[in-house]
Amino acid sequence: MKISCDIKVKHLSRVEGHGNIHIKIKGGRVTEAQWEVVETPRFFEAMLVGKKWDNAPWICGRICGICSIGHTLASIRAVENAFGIVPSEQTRKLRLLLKHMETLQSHVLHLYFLAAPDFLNTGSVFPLIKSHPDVVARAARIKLLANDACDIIGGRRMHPTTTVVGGFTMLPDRCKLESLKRRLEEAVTDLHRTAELFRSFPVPDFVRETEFVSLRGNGEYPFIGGDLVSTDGVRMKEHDYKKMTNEYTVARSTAKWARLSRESFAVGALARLNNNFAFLHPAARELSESFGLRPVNHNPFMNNIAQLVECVHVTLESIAMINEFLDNEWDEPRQAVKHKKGKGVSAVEVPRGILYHCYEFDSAGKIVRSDCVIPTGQNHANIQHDLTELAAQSASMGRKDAEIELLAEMLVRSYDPCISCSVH
Amino acid sequence: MIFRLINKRELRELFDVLAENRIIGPVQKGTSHDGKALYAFEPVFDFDDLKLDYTSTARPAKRYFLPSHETLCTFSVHENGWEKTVDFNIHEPHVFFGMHACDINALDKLDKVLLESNFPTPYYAAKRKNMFIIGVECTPQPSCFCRSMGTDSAFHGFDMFLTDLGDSYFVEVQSATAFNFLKNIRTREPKEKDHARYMKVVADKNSMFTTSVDTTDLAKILDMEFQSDVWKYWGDRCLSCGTCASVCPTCYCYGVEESVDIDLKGAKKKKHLYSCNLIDFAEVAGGHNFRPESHSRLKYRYYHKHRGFMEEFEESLCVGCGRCSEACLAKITVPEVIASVRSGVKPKGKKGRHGK
Amino acid sequence: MENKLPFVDVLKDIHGYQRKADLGSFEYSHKAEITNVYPLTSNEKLYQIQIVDPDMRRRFTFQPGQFVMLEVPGVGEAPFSISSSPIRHGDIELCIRNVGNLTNFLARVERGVQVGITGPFGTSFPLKEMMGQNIFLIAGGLGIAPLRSPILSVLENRSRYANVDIIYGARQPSELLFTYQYDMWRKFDISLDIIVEKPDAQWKGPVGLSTDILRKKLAEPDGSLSNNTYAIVCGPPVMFKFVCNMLTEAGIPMQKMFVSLERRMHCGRGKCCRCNVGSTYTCLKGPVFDYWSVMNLKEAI
Amino acid sequence: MPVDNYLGVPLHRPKVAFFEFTACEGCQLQILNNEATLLDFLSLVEVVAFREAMTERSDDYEIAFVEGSITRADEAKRLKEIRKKAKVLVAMGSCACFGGVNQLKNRFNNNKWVKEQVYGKFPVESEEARPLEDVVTVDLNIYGCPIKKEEVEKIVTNLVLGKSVSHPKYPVCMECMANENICLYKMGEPCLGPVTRAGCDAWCPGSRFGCWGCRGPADAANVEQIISIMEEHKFSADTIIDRLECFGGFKKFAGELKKRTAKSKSKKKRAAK
Ligand SMILES: Cc1cc2nc3c(=O)[nH]c(=O)nc-3n(C[C@H](O)[C@H](O)[C@H](O)COP(=O)(O)OP(=O)(O)OC[C@H]3O[C@@H](n4cnc5c(N)ncnc54)[C@H](O)[C@@H]3O)c2cc1C
Ligand code: SF4
Ligand code: SF4
Ligand code: SF4
Repeated sequence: MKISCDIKVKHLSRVEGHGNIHIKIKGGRVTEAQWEVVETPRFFEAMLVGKKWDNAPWICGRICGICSIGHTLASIRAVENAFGIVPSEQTRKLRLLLKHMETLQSHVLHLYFLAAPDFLNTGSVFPLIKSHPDVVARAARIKLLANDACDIIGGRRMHPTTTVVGGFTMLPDRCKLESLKRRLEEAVTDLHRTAELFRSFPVPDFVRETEFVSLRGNGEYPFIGGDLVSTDGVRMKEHDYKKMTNEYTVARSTAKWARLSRESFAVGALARLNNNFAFLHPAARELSESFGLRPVNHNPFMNNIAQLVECVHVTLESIAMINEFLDNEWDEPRQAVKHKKGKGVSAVEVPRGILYHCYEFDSAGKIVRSDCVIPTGQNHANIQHDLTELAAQSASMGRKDAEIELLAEMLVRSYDPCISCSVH
Repeated sequence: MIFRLINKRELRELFDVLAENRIIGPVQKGTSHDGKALYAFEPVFDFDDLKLDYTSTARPAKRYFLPSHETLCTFSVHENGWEKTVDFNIHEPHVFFGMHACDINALDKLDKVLLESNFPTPYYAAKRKNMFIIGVECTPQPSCFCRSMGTDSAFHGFDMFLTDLGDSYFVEVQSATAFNFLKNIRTREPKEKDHARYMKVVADKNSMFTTSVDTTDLAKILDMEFQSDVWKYWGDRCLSCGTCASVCPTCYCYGVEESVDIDLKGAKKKKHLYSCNLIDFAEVAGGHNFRPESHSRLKYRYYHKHRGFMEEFEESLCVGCGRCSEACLAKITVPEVIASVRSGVKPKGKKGRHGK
Repeated sequence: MENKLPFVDVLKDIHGYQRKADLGSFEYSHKAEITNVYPLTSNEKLYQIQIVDPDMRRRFTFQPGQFVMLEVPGVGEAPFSISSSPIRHGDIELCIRNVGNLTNFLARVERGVQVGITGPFGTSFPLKEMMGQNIFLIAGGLGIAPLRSPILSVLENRSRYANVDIIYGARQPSELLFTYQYDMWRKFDISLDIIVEKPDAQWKGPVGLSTDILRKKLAEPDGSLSNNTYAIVCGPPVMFKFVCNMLTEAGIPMQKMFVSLERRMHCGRGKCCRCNVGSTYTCLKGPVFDYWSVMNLKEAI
Repeated sequence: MPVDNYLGVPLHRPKVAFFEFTACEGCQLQILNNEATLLDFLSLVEVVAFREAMTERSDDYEIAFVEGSITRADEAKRLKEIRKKAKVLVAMGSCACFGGVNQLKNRFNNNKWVKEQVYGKFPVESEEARPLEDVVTVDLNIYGCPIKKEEVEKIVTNLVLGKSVSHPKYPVCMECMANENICLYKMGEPCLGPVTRAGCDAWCPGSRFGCWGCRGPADAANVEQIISIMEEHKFSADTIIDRLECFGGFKKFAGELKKRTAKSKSKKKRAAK
């Protein structure tokens, strides 16, 4: 059977930002399969020019509401790298803990509120409140915990306030950290239930050979700083990030696209897992294997599972880190900052993949040039190529219109794209 | 009054005796950018955290008896009806370990309006009746002018009062409760020479004041200078931020706000301390504002403290603790405002709005 | 546990209706039911409110000029002058204009709803002192609401007062309150003059400001206001300022003229300071002041 | 069973829709961040469109919550359509209320340069970033970057009850003091708390981070005075301007200060010559 269809999804829902999908199949031949990014750009890179260094993290956090903590931390680190500031071990750990809580928050939001409705045949999480109250309550519980943790450590869950160049304005309350630890321990059970839920969802069987780019861990699963690697064997230093991203502009997108060894590459939870499987917490690795998720996995839909695995990883690692904190004396939270002329690059793994911030300062500590490369921006080309492949497969398999539309939407959603962020 | 002398080391014993209760006292909360210790009244669990030689706290202990936000009552709401539950928000007595005379006098002043006039407020009363207060002699700070306000020493309103004599404390014992507590530790009757030492310490303290306010006929002068241009000068500087009232141990004005719970099954009536310097303090339905200009609000604050309270209770509602002077970013200080109103001359060398 | 301080419970249980000096009177509100709602104009309604407990209702007494704080849980609490006769005790009437949060909510409330009433608060018009004398009442707009209580009180004891004159001014005829009662008032030998600023087609009465009528009255041969006249003035500040000046010139002593002031109030009990004029609490020393006091209050007018 | 009346007054469960323009979508996310009360919140209203969270959408709504600023002609057009449909249009967050950080690019007065800085020669459509009220009438503002969920809940509860919605008229200092924070000026940090509208419960100063004025000026804010106070505390003109211009609420004052600083600089230069 030769099928024909014309699918137009304007402003895809349950993703952050504005993107459209077009798939046209005529008599079994794909004539069009397009991922369009129509988000309005905000020009952060331009607005930073002339601003003093302390503005950068505060303003750049606003690139994205979901991963504002990641942006803030990336920005802080870029400034610190430019000024030659090395954060104390306490600061480094506390930042990582904060980052973990954002990862947990963001992944749970995506898994339950954005992805799960597709498998449970609803358009949103709202009908699930009635049909699956326990599922929604569990999601809310984990998310609340992660968000509260961000409040405790970062001052607030969005656009954090305690995180500054040089460290923290103040340290979290000891009692609050203790209660946080207890809640994290309880969350482990909730995460196992989450795993059971996702085990009951059929993961679409779709594979396309892909290059995966992420940070490379040095003894631990990487989140903040380190070398850049790809599954195609590329390895580079942080400051060479431009050679890793090779950004270019495309007519149908206000976001820039990226490429490395092939026409496109992917970043995100799956990429991190593919490159650093060995560094996962043993329990997380075990969970991953139980889903048949082992490196190098080329099914983009498995990104959801990779997120789940990371949830377990960050939760367990956070518990250990809090224990360590509580056992130790605490140092001054903040070191003095002396600005100087120079350039600083920082790569940070945010929920959706590797994020780069780069600033160049003049001798007065003002920004002369800035550049931010967002994970979703790096994924756009890969989404496009996946979509083309999915359309071709669907055409040859004779899938129905509605089925193709849902699969296409799910495919894009599995990247958990953060579109407004990519068009910062 | 009964006097006692206790060795300094014995104070720790007293603390431990009292520790069965919740103890509030001065502790160091931070350090200012010029290296000065910043103190606050906080719950104390360890005697070593208690800093009895503190300069002054940026905030009074007000939050323990007049909290900035307080739920007056809650309602449970059902079809056409409701029930009201009132809670005075205190469930155990508090020990205040180390209050200065100004703060004790402030409590006495608040008592006059909140306890002794018509409609005494139980929310305050419940907390006030559950305070055990240990006063401690202070060292005058640059912004203090309590001596001018007659509040540099406390005659009542505390249970016991400590004066540091170097190796020991001279203790004024005012309540039977305090007397009983003191039985737990070693004390002795002061001797004549201890009295002399005490008098010397007090005299030394009195010589240390650097700031003063001329309060002669102040109430009348405020009346006469009601239209003075000097108010406009201060009004222009004022940020209308309410900080002075927030840090003042005697400011008690408030606003009430009611809210319905998000599940629509209950409601709350909340009180929050306000400040007469805030723009909408005297705004009524329809939007009419009786004090739209910042100078009229600032003037009202002085008027209420130094004239209205005087008329009502024969004393001023200011204890000269100097906290508002310290806290005000616009550097509006009571001594300067009163001096300028008195003389009708604006201070020199300070900028008002638009640099005038 | 011998060193544990005993907890002092200032108030073991709240005993209903209390004296002003008792701690229990502070947050005590009478539960009351709105028994009826009459729309008077498009912006004002008359609410009949009855204290639910019959015993409390009987014990609730007030003087004309006093106000209550009316509370709708979760919505708000505000002061309103009692508009009904004091002989009805805790079965009161309030005339309320919808101007804001609480009053707009009240405008949507129907009878049967429970509200909270505290009070009565404040000073009153000295009707006892006025006995045997002439009374001149001058109201502008909503100012008739607090005056209705003294008017009704006078009606009930009509023979004890000499001449009673009311001048009532409103912006337009549709804004006149209590129109259904004018005839009755007149039947009780009360001279009632009503004037509007903007007449409509049906309007037959005089047009202008209440001061116009007052001026005319004062010019009448027997209009001289000798020592045996009291005046009660209530309305917007500009109005009472003019009226009181005219009356002073006509010879009424300042301490025999009474006005009711409106200020913001959050407690009604002399605590929140919001109603202070100068440094005088309107809720304790007012809302009814004689004109001499008003003149001596800084920032009153 | 959702409650259908409050003290006998029937409740109105409004149909609400959420929209976003140029923004980080953080304000919408704050609504989803209501975990503890989200269910109660959702039973107060009927959400008919919320792209970030749901697929279904409907054009039948009374209250439109709009996030983001307007930076393109198509956005202005869409906003006007929303205005036509909505009875109440709510500007949600600093971007919608004042332009937010997006308006920082306006300060160059050179859109072409801005575009080239990011996209080089690649053509992109973008205009000045404008707050919603520059395009349509706004009925209600919810301030903040991000908005505070407690405040949104209160506002929506009040809308449902028919209570009036009002913002604090006083500045952040009031809340900061109520929370017993140490004033940042004592610690040598700048803060716009004395002039910024309260309502955030002194979010930033509570973490020892000076306020940047995301909620815009309080009623009767004495901005000139805080500028001279900051100058007395030896904060540079750049630092003061950075704060004032960050979210757009104090744009006017930032502009004036910039002009003044430029003038005194050129005077100094001339004097040096
Ligand atoms: C002694 C006295 C007697 C009064 N008698 C009557 C009367 O008989 N009939 C009548 O209709 N009105 C009367 N009022 C006025 C009435 O109190 C106000 O109209 C009412 O407070 C408005 O409340 P609201 O919640 O509807 O308005 P809101 O929405 O609260 O406010 C509108 C404005 O009123 C101010 N306001 C808030 N709370 C109060 C408050 N508790 N008191 C005053 N202003 C406030 C606010 O600043 C706001 O600007 C009287 C006022 C006083 C002081
Ligand atoms: S007015 Fe100022 S000096 Fe006087 S008691 Fe209050 S804070 Fe202290
Ligand atoms: S920290 Fe900021 S908000 Fe707080 S009191 Fe100081 S100036 Fe005001
Ligand atoms: S403190 Fe200032 S910047 Fe921070 S949330 Fe409040 S208003 Fe915004």
